[in-house]
Amino acid sequence: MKRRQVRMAVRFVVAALVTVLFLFPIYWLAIISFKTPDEIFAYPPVWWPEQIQFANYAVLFKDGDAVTVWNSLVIASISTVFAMVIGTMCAYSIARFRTGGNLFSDWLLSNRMIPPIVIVFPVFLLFVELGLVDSFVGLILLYTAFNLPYVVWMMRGYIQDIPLELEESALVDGCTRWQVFVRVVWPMARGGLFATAVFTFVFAWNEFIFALVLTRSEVTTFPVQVTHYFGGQSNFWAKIAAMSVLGTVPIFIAVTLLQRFLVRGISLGAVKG
Amino acid sequence: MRRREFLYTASAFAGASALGLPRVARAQAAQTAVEAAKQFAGTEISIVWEAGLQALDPLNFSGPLWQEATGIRVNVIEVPTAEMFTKILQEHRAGTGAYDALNVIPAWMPDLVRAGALEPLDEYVDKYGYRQELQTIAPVYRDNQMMFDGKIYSFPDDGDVFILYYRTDILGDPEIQAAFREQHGYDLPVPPTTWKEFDEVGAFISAYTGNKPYGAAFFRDPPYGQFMFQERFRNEGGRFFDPETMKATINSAAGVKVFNDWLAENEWMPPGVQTWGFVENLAAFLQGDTAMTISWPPYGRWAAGYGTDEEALSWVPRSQIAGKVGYAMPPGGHPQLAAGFALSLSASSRKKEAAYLFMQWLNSEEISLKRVQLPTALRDPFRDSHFVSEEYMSRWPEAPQYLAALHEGAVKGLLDLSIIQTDRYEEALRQGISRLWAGEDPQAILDDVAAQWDQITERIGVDQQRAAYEAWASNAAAYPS
Amino acid sequence: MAQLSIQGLRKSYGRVEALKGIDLEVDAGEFCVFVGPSGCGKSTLLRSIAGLEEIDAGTIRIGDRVVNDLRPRDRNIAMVFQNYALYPFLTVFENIAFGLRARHRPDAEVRRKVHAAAELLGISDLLQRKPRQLSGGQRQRVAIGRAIVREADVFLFDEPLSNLDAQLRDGMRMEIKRLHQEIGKTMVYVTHDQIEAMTLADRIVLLNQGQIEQQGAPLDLFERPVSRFVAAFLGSPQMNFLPATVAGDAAGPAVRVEPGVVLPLVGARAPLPPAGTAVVLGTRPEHIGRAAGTPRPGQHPVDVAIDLVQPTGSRLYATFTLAGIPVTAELAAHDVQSPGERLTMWFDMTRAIVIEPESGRVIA
Amino acid sequence: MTDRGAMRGFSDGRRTGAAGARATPFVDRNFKYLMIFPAVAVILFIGLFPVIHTLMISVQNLTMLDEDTSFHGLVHYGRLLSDGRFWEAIGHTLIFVVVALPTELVLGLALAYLFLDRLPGKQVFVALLVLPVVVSPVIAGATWRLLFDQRYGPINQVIGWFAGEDVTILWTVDPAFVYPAILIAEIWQWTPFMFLLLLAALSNVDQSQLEAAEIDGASFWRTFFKVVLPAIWPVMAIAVLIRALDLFRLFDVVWALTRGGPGTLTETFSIYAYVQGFQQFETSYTAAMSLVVIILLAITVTLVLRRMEIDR
Repeated sequence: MKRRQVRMAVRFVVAALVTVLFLFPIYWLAIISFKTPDEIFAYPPVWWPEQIQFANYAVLFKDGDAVTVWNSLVIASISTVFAMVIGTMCAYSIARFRTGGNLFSDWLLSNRMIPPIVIVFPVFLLFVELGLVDSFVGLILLYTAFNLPYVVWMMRGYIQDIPLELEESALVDGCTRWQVFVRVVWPMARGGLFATAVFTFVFAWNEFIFALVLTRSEVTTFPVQVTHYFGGQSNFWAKIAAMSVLGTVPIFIAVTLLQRFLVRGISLGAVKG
Repeated sequence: MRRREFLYTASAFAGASALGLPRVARAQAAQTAVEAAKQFAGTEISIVWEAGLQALDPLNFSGPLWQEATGIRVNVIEVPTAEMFTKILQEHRAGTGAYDALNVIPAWMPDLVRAGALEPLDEYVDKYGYRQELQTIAPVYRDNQMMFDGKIYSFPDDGDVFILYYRTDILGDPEIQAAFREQHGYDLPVPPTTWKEFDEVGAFISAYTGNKPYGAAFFRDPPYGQFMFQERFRNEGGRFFDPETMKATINSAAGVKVFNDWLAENEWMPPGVQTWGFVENLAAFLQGDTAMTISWPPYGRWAAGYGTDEEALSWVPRSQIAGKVGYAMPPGGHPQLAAGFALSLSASSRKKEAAYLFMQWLNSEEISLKRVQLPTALRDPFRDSHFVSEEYMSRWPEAPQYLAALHEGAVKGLLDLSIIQTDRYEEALRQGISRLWAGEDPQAILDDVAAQWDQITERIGVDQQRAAYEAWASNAAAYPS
Repeated sequence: MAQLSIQGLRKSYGRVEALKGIDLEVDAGEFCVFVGPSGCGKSTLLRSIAGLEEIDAGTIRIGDRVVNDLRPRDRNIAMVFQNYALYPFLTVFENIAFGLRARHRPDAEVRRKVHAAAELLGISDLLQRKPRQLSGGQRQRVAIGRAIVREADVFLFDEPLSNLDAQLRDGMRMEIKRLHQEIGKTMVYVTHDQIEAMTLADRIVLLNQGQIEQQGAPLDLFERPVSRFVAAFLGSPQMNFLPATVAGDAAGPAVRVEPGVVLPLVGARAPLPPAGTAVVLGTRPEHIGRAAGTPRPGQHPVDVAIDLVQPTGSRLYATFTLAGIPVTAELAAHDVQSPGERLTMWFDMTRAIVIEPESGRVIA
Repeated sequence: MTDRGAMRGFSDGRRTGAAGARATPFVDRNFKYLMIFPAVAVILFIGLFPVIHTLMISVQNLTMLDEDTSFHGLVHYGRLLSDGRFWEAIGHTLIFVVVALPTELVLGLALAYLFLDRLPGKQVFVALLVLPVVVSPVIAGATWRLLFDQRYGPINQVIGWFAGEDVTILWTVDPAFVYPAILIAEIWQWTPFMFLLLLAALSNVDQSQLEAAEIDGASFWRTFFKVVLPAIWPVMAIAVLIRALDLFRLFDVVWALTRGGPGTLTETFSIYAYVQGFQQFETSYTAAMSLVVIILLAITVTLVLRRMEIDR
């Protein structure tokens, strides 16, 4: 009995240390955002500022840089909704009708493997042609497309877990195919929709290369804004830190709230439950 | 200047032009531009500006002022320096007309002009009577950074030049001076004028004060170090190419000497100086941790405490050294006219006329004088009149010496290398510098960089590049005379 | 008139033939049970009627409409699934109302019908719950409720009781029977459980390997099976099948099951094949009893040694060996004390059947 | 019981005859195609077009100065073969893959074991540990720049405490430290990913099998290799595959920390492609490079998938 308790205590301490270690970088980033310039450039480094001050954030709001977080929110949210709807429709067709066979599924998934750097230039030319550079529509469309393979892959797994009888019952009860999808499949797949949407959202939220190349000034997303502070003559560490925190906090909140859906989403569905 | 002041100035200005009051002769270009631009009221023009502090000028000052005066809105597109060239060229290729006016670095001009991205300005200059005021831009900028192939492509708008900043209290400290004399057998030069002197003074201060402060520190991070190398290499007598064969000669003795000297200096400079960029170097100097440094003009203003109470400058550590800073030419006497923005008109713009007028107005005697005095923005004096402005000289006690140093720099400065696809040559050099810090052998690195340069030249075409180089090298400011 | 009529129905999955030509008529108001072992095609048949499976050939009529090409929603049928197929995200009320909502019925009508159905099934107080808060039996009622609000022409049940425990199953079975009596609709019911089939059905359709083996009233099938398969499938414990040979006997037709044991066949029967032909004698356990008093006509005594005794409380199954195989007899609770006992059994030969071993057909 | 065997799905609704065509509306008849149409349209638009376009420009000769769209054959592919810097970049990328991947796997597994049994506050720990995964890689890179700063960063400071004197490790410059620096940042961000997956997988291992092994007196390692590893293998395989693909396109962290330097010592494929394509405007050459990499990736992944026989 005693030995077991000691073991658990040791594990607890190790776990706590590991957690602190992993959170330290985030702490450091956050704390810099509250420091005064003198403290940021203090040697030896200051681990805890004398006084928490919000000047670094105030500047972001005053200059309107904070709006980039809003841009990210709009783009990530809308593209997530699109990808979920279109992707789940496609996933349903594949899951229940085996549309296109394995070849089609493999092709869909293979789109996810393409490194962004490889297609960003042609996409840029395409967007120029269509006038989509520096537009919300452009990035939303792009992120929707980029997330689709993931959504299809994930949702296909979730849909396969739905008892077929539920859909058959609905068919008999008077639903059209589309009604079955909307009234039965969609609500049944709710857990899967959340799990998948979290990661779709995180991807769109954090994406950098596409946003860098395809935006100008109107729809700058927050990761691109952060890199604006890596100036030619100056790295504005205070702004970098504050902007990063501003952009990271929403995602932390979202992920923490949706914690229980995380594992399946993160593992491409390999881990159920 | 605070926001309220901007608005005051703006309204006063707008009122004056509305009444058509006669203005002093040299303000004519600005006024002409405003008058002509009124026909475009209600439109919006986009201008590419370096992200960060630089952009505060059009965002907070000139943009609103221009809109007040003409009704034309200015959309500032902020782009980090590293992305500017890419984005400008991309956009030109795309032909979207998303950019109307551009900030360009002179070294990019040949490439941008060749790619057809820049609109020739001569026609507009004549139409709006700007030639006369263009002539009062400091000659080194006017003669070298404005024209290409005999046509005007940009208005030099930023007198970037490397200045040596040194602590007068430390270099002038009698105790240090005495000790230096004892050790080196000559009077401590204030400031040092050769690299030999500089290194001896720097090493001595570090040793004598126990690194409080260090004798000096520099930018060593490759993007900045690249400019430092160009300057020092030429001051040491180096030449970039053999003008006959176009073979790179960057691996000459001068180049190796610079690299070796750098390594030696690191020994007495702050540890980790290899990674220092603009801010690290600035912070150390302002906090009194280093006695000398070389950098762009804003260092001098901030070191004097000019404008650092501005909120936008809150990221700059407070200067501990106001009143204790001297300004001089870097050792060798020929400073790098490093980067420095010029205003250009995008060839794919659909609002060229309006955009041009904004550029002329920005660049004019009247408006540019205000802009180079903005403490937050990074535009540095570039007109003859700026260097002798009474107003500017009254900004802080040592401002006259500061302006004198900038003026001297504008006279003696060395142009950045500017040939076809300059960025590729610079990139090879930047990589060479990072390899130097990684501990590789200087000669081997430079041989390799030279080989890469030759390869680039070959791909571009030796004859074509030779012509470009000859044109550049024929400038008086290409090499020390 | 037939409410449901099927002709020449064929269906295969790839090379596997699931239904090999089904002809069937179900009368209006009839309770028809499809029964058979798993894989016999009964569910496929039911799902074909529902329109959930597409058929390869044949015609399905509901009422006077050919429904082959109609979608399930257009066939006016209702169906109860084995696992209830309740929507976990909807309340009981909304589950029952689902079909009405899908057809956009007015709210008042929905409410009225749902409440009526709930009343009928005794689940009125559960309407606001979610399915996961219900017991298995309650879920089953909800599933049935969802079907009956539809007022469909034909009700289909796909093994609705197989997920319930034994006790609940008995209760629900009764309720389904009562429900049928009350609403009087045509019902088609699939099960693999012969007791359900026997108790519920007006008509049993016994399927085997994609074909109808026999159909008719339950007792018909039980008492007059057409084949060994039918005889074996219905009744528990299973009918005993003893290898035998036809024996000519002065007293009439008889079979010999082992040397010295000749059982005469009693009752009106088709003529037997010639003596010496191998046949199988089928006799149900309840038709073997312990000899006592005077035998009734047709009861024939056989001496046996009991190998195994399985008391069930009210009855007792005793197993002995005859013709080299174990034979089970259903006896009264105290008829046998322990294994090893020797006693005389009476075989009721009026109910025994004779099967042709090759074809499995009942011949007498 | 079901008669339908392995059939879990609907028949496709198109086998009905002429009568069916009349009775069943168009939407239901073509339902499965209508359902995939939007997704296919979007992916064709954004996914397929760029690849075809890349193929086209890879046989032209587009550079910064030249918009030469005439056919140039395979010259750019040929140039690729002799471009040492390209192959070095592929090599650097592979170094990151082969070092980071096993490290993350082993650390993640160790962490998962640490949290496997009951532990007070387990939920909180796990919720906190997962945070690095969702930080934007650009931000993660910037954060580590701050941490590794030789003067204003805390890492050298802490090392200094242990060393007893000020240390100045140039994490982003010194060849001996650049790889560790990038790897530390990368491992920091993605070990929690492995951890989360493996924890879930370990929790799903059949307890009775573990108990049986314990009763048989099997050692920890024997149990691990004979019972646990086979059970968690499918999850591990997926995790490794995902991470390998991500590591192969490694860009942001390296960009933020070293920009591929010193020299080209830490230049990954993505960085090299960015430099060639967007800084030097070797458009056609970059296109050729990209296609070669897509093909290499496709082949590798297909082979690996076949090997692991991951459930579709």
